[in-house]
Amino acid sequence: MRASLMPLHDHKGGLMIAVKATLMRDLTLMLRRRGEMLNPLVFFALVITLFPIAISPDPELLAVIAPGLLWVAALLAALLSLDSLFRSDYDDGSLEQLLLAPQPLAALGLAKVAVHWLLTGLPLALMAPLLGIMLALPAGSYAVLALSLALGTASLSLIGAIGAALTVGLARGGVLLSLLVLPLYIPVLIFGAGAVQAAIMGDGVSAHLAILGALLAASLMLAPWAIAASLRISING
Amino acid sequence: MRASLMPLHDHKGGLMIAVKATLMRDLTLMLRRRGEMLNPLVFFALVITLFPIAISPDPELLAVIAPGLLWVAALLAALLSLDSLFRSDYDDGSLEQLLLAPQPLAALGLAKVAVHWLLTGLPLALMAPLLGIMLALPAGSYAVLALSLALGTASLSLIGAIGAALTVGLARGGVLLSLLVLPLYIPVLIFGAGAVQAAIMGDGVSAHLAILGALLAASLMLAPWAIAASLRISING
Amino acid sequence: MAFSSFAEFLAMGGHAPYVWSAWGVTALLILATVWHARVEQRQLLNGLKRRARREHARSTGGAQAPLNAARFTSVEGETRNDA
Amino acid sequence: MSLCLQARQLACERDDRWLFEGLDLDIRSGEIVRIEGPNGSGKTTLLKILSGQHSDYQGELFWNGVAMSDTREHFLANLLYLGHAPGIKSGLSPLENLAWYQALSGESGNEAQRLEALESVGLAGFEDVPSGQLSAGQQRRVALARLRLTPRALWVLDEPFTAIDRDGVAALERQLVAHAQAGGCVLVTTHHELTASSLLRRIALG
Amino acid sequence: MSLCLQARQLACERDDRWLFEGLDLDIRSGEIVRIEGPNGSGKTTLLKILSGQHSDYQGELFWNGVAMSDTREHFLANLLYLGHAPGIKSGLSPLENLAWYQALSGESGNEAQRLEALESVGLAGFEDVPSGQLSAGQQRRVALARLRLTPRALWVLDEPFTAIDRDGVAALERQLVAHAQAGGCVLVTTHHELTASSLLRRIALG
Amino acid sequence: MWAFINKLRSPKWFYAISAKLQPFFWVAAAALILAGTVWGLAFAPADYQQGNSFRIIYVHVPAAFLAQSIFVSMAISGLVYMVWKIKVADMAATVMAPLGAAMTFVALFSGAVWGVPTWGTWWMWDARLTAMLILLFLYLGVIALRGAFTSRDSASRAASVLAMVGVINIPIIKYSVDWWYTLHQPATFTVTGRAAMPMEMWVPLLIMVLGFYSFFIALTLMRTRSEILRREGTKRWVQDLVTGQPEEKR
Ligand code: HEM
Ligand SMILES: Nc1ncnc2c1ncn2[C@@H]1O[C@H](COP(=O)(O)OP(=O)(O)OP(=O)(O)O)[C@@H](O)[C@H]1O
Ligand SMILES: Nc1ncnc2c1ncn2[C@@H]1O[C@H](COP(=O)(O)OP(=O)(O)OP(=O)(O)O)[C@@H](O)[C@H]1O
Ligand SMILES: [Mg+2]
Ligand SMILES: [Mg+2]
Repeated sequence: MRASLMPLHDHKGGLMIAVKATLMRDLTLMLRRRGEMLNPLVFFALVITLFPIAISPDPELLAVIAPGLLWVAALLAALLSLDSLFRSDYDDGSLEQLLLAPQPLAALGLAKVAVHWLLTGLPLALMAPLLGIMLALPAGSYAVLALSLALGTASLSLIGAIGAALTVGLARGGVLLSLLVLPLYIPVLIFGAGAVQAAIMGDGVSAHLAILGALLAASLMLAPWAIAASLRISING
Repeated sequence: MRASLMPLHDHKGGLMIAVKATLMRDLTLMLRRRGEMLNPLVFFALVITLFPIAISPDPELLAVIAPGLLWVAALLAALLSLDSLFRSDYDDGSLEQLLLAPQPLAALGLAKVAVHWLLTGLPLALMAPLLGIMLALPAGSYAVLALSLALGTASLSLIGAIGAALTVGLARGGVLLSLLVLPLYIPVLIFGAGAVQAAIMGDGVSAHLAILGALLAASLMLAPWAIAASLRISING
Repeated sequence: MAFSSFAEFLAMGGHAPYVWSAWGVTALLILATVWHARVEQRQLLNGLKRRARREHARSTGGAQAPLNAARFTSVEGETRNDA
Repeated sequence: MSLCLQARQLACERDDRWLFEGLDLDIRSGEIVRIEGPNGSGKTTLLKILSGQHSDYQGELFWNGVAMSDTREHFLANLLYLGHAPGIKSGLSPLENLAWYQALSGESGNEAQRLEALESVGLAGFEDVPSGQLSAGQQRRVALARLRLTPRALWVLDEPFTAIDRDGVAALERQLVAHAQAGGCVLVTTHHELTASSLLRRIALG
Repeated sequence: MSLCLQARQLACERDDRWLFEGLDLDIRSGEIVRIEGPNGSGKTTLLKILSGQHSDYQGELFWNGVAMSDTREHFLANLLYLGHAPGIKSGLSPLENLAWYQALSGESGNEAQRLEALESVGLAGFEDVPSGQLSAGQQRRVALARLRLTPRALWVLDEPFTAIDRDGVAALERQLVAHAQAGGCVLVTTHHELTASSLLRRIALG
Repeated sequence: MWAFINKLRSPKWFYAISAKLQPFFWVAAAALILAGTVWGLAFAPADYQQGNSFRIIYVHVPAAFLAQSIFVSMAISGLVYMVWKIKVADMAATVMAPLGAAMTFVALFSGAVWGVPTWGTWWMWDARLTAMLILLFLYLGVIALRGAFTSRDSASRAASVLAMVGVINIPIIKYSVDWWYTLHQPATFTVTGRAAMPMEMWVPLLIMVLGFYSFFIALTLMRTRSEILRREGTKRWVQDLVTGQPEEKR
């Protein structure tokens, strides 16, 4: 028998510390690569540029399809930036360590998603009105466009993170991710684009926005658990 | 002095063997992951279904914008699958070995691009008419749609491979890749979508297709060297 | 002179917001680039001077070798004499 | 309080091949247990099962006498696992990497501790360089700094000596022995020969 | 014909720090040259420069007396480089991986050769398993099989012993000595102690 | 010729010579821009159709010219760097990119503002406008790519390759968008040299254009010097220069 025995720790909390550190870490990583933070925005702008070129420069036609185009392009921009959400952590082994931390994985995953939204969804929403001008979006719908995108992209980040967690262990997960996630995005897309169209028609937008809010609330409650479970599965592979 | 000296090889060709083996290797790898080969196709189909949902289900409106939407969606599908063109080789160290092979790198790179086009561009072109039906694309333009996509995606693969080679060493290269490559895609998009629109109008399409061919010829001549130079840079980094 | 008064000059024939915002943004960007270039140059020179002082202090103090000294040490077992 | 990790009738099959079968293990405080075996014999797989990352196995695991599934939280709070990949973010400096790991275990710690840990693994002067610009061995050393920084009783180390230079290997070996002597426990795989010690126990696979 | 790789006044700077400066090297047939040095001293960097992957250096390289830039093709035709990453595609079987490497050097080779090479590294029975399902050491062994399969005079090996078990290390050491005795040349970094041999020469960095 | 190239190879030589050239271009830029501004804003006659909104031309056109020229200069610098390994060329390319992006932005912004009184809209998908927007993206791509590499050598070479690929594409893009849809004003400065507008409007424009070019050269010289300090800070001659020690005699 040895004299000194190492004391065993009880799991003693510190959840807030861990969550805050994870938020800070991801923010630092994203902001440090200055250029890359802008990438989803640039992608958004580029895709919006492609449509008039490919379809027609006619402002009247563009005005009709603008809400849909803007929403689809923002959705794709958010989707594409998702792939890297967990991948670099997986590749360098820190995802393994995240899973072995004595903290609820759902909370840590949520912190990562929050950073993702803050640095992609929110800027996309803020930038959309500018691109709206270029697509000749009728006046009066700009605020609704930004608001619906801000609400909607939060749900998109949450739902998309489930897909990202499921595919993180797979090579070429990128396109598979789209396949898994896009069908789930459709409700958000319908009510998001619907809100902007309603604003253009002059109809009330509160119903649409309320549904977007409800979708967000639901994803906030369910997605973290799904993300945690999916990460466990991916590490197991 | 030692008795036996190992003979030194002269560089003695075998380029065809190396190119053929690289073609076979990439084909095997892609086909073995059966699901993933389908991913660009599924992405294409999903994006095309998003538009009617987000814009309007009205067939007349859809018919007007169909050529543009189809081309943009195909372009995005081809773009997204590019990211993995060199990345997995980079990650597992076989890109290093490709560069150290006593063979012209441009030829080996071209072989990889050829496989990429064969398994994404070509299937996209073949599938596009089917989606054209869903978007109420006017009859008479289906063959031109497929042909323009087949020609155009070849240029897209070549140009995109330059971007993929430049970004392969970078974390989160994915979205940066889009930024680099999409501006260069615009000429192809204009003439590709233009060809389909001309076919719908009943105008001659040969001018458009000839330009697409010329673009392809130019990329075939220049891109391999740019790809080789870019790969050398990425390995250096 | 195309304008008869200063007020008229400012009004730009009703196009004031357009003309002045276009000129304003241009002027702002040009001045900002010049300012940035000057600040950049000054900071770099100051940084280099500070470093030179530090190196100087260190070399006269003689305590540590500079960080960028040659580190390569030896090639051992050189048996042949290659002429 | 002494720790004890037990496995009963552990078995794992990969591609119709049993890597191990009917494996009974008792790992207690004060031991260094080295899992041995040729390449492909299942050492990594065993470590992943024991640290709760792999669930595709047969048999039972117990932590201090309690079935693992019931005491996972407590087990994790006392586990430090270092796998083949070092888990170091290349965009963050060594200091920032360590800060995150400390926070993950629920402590905010302080910078002095982290600086000291980095110095102890020979990275003084590299604290603020992006980790991606460190050499292979230096990156692993950042990960090894966690052994000093976050005190945990059970260390599970998969090939910790990879890419570490001679002096580093000797220092790490001393650290393992010291940990076991202090009442901790080390589970390690390595192809390096470890210096014989009364604390060292071997488990051979394959 | 004897081979000779020379470096003159080689210097490499990383982050304002000179990894090495004024390095003169002469590497000839029949030698095993081991680059030594602690972690981060620049061994990997030196090997990458010597094998022509890194161009961010000062000084001159010569291959058989000709400036490297003028004889790159000939140099590459006689070089076998194995880096930190094994270069094995996880989706392909060991056999398919080797076939590609053989073709890259311009030979089509035949299956019997490849099977024999795999057997020589102890992978008999694993020829058709996807390489991704092999253990860390087994994957490296697939890469090492190339030493036998494609005869090249100059071997440049960065930590070839990583993840290889004891018997494997001994066998690989014998192989290196045999290669040098046959008039080839080996340039190697490793933190393993190599058995002393009259062919062995050391270069210390850092 | 070779002697000149070898001289260019030395940042030290460039640092010395640019110190002499710099003041000249700064003075030229300040004088020309000031003269052009006063003349263009206050003395040039108003356009008979567009009225005074036409005065935007004096910033719009120089910025648009500069935006395109800078990209070409950047590609040429990239080529020089890749072929002759002249580091100064790459340093110049590095500092040109942000200025080029800024000028592209100025052209876009002033054009968009000008569009409201003349075309009744901020933006339309016209060939020249679209090509300019794409040019902005090309600039952003070069800047982002350079920033994404940790190794300076790789960053330089990657940015050079992209600039060269981009510059080949600029005429193709221009040609294709022209083919596609065009509405913008035709060229003011034609090869024949005959101006499409009255002399009193045209001369200040010419002065402004020359002023902008001088500004570009002056700023590039100045920032290239800073870039030399940044990259060669460990070199002996820089340290001597900074501490004001006299140069070693030989
Ligand atoms: C966002 C909107 C606009 C953009 C991006 C834009 C872009 C350009 C570019 C790139 C040039 C240089 C062409 C060359 O190199 O030859 C140019 C010249 C010019 N622009 Fe604009 N423009 C815009 C709006 C306008 C508007 C609204 C007007 C006036 C109605 C205008 C009038 C001119 C004139 C008169 C020239 C000189 C023509 C020449 O010398 O080539 N532009 N513009
Ligand atoms: N991409 C890079 N960018 C900047 N610096 C780097 C980069 N890679 C390595 N370095 C620096 O170069 C030095 C030498 O690295 P290198 O990988 O050559 O070391 P090594 O001798 O192989 O070490 P080890 O034994 O750990 O493998 C390191 O200290 C590191 O800081
Ligand atoms: N993902 C996987 N899928 C299927 N089989 C696998 C997988 N990973 C490993 N194996 C198989 O399990 C066996 C044991 O692998 P493991 O990684 O545990 O070996 P190891 O003892 O750690 O070897 P090494 O000394 O090389 O690290 C291998 O033979 C391999 O074929
Ligand atoms: Mg293992
Ligand atoms: Mg190394």
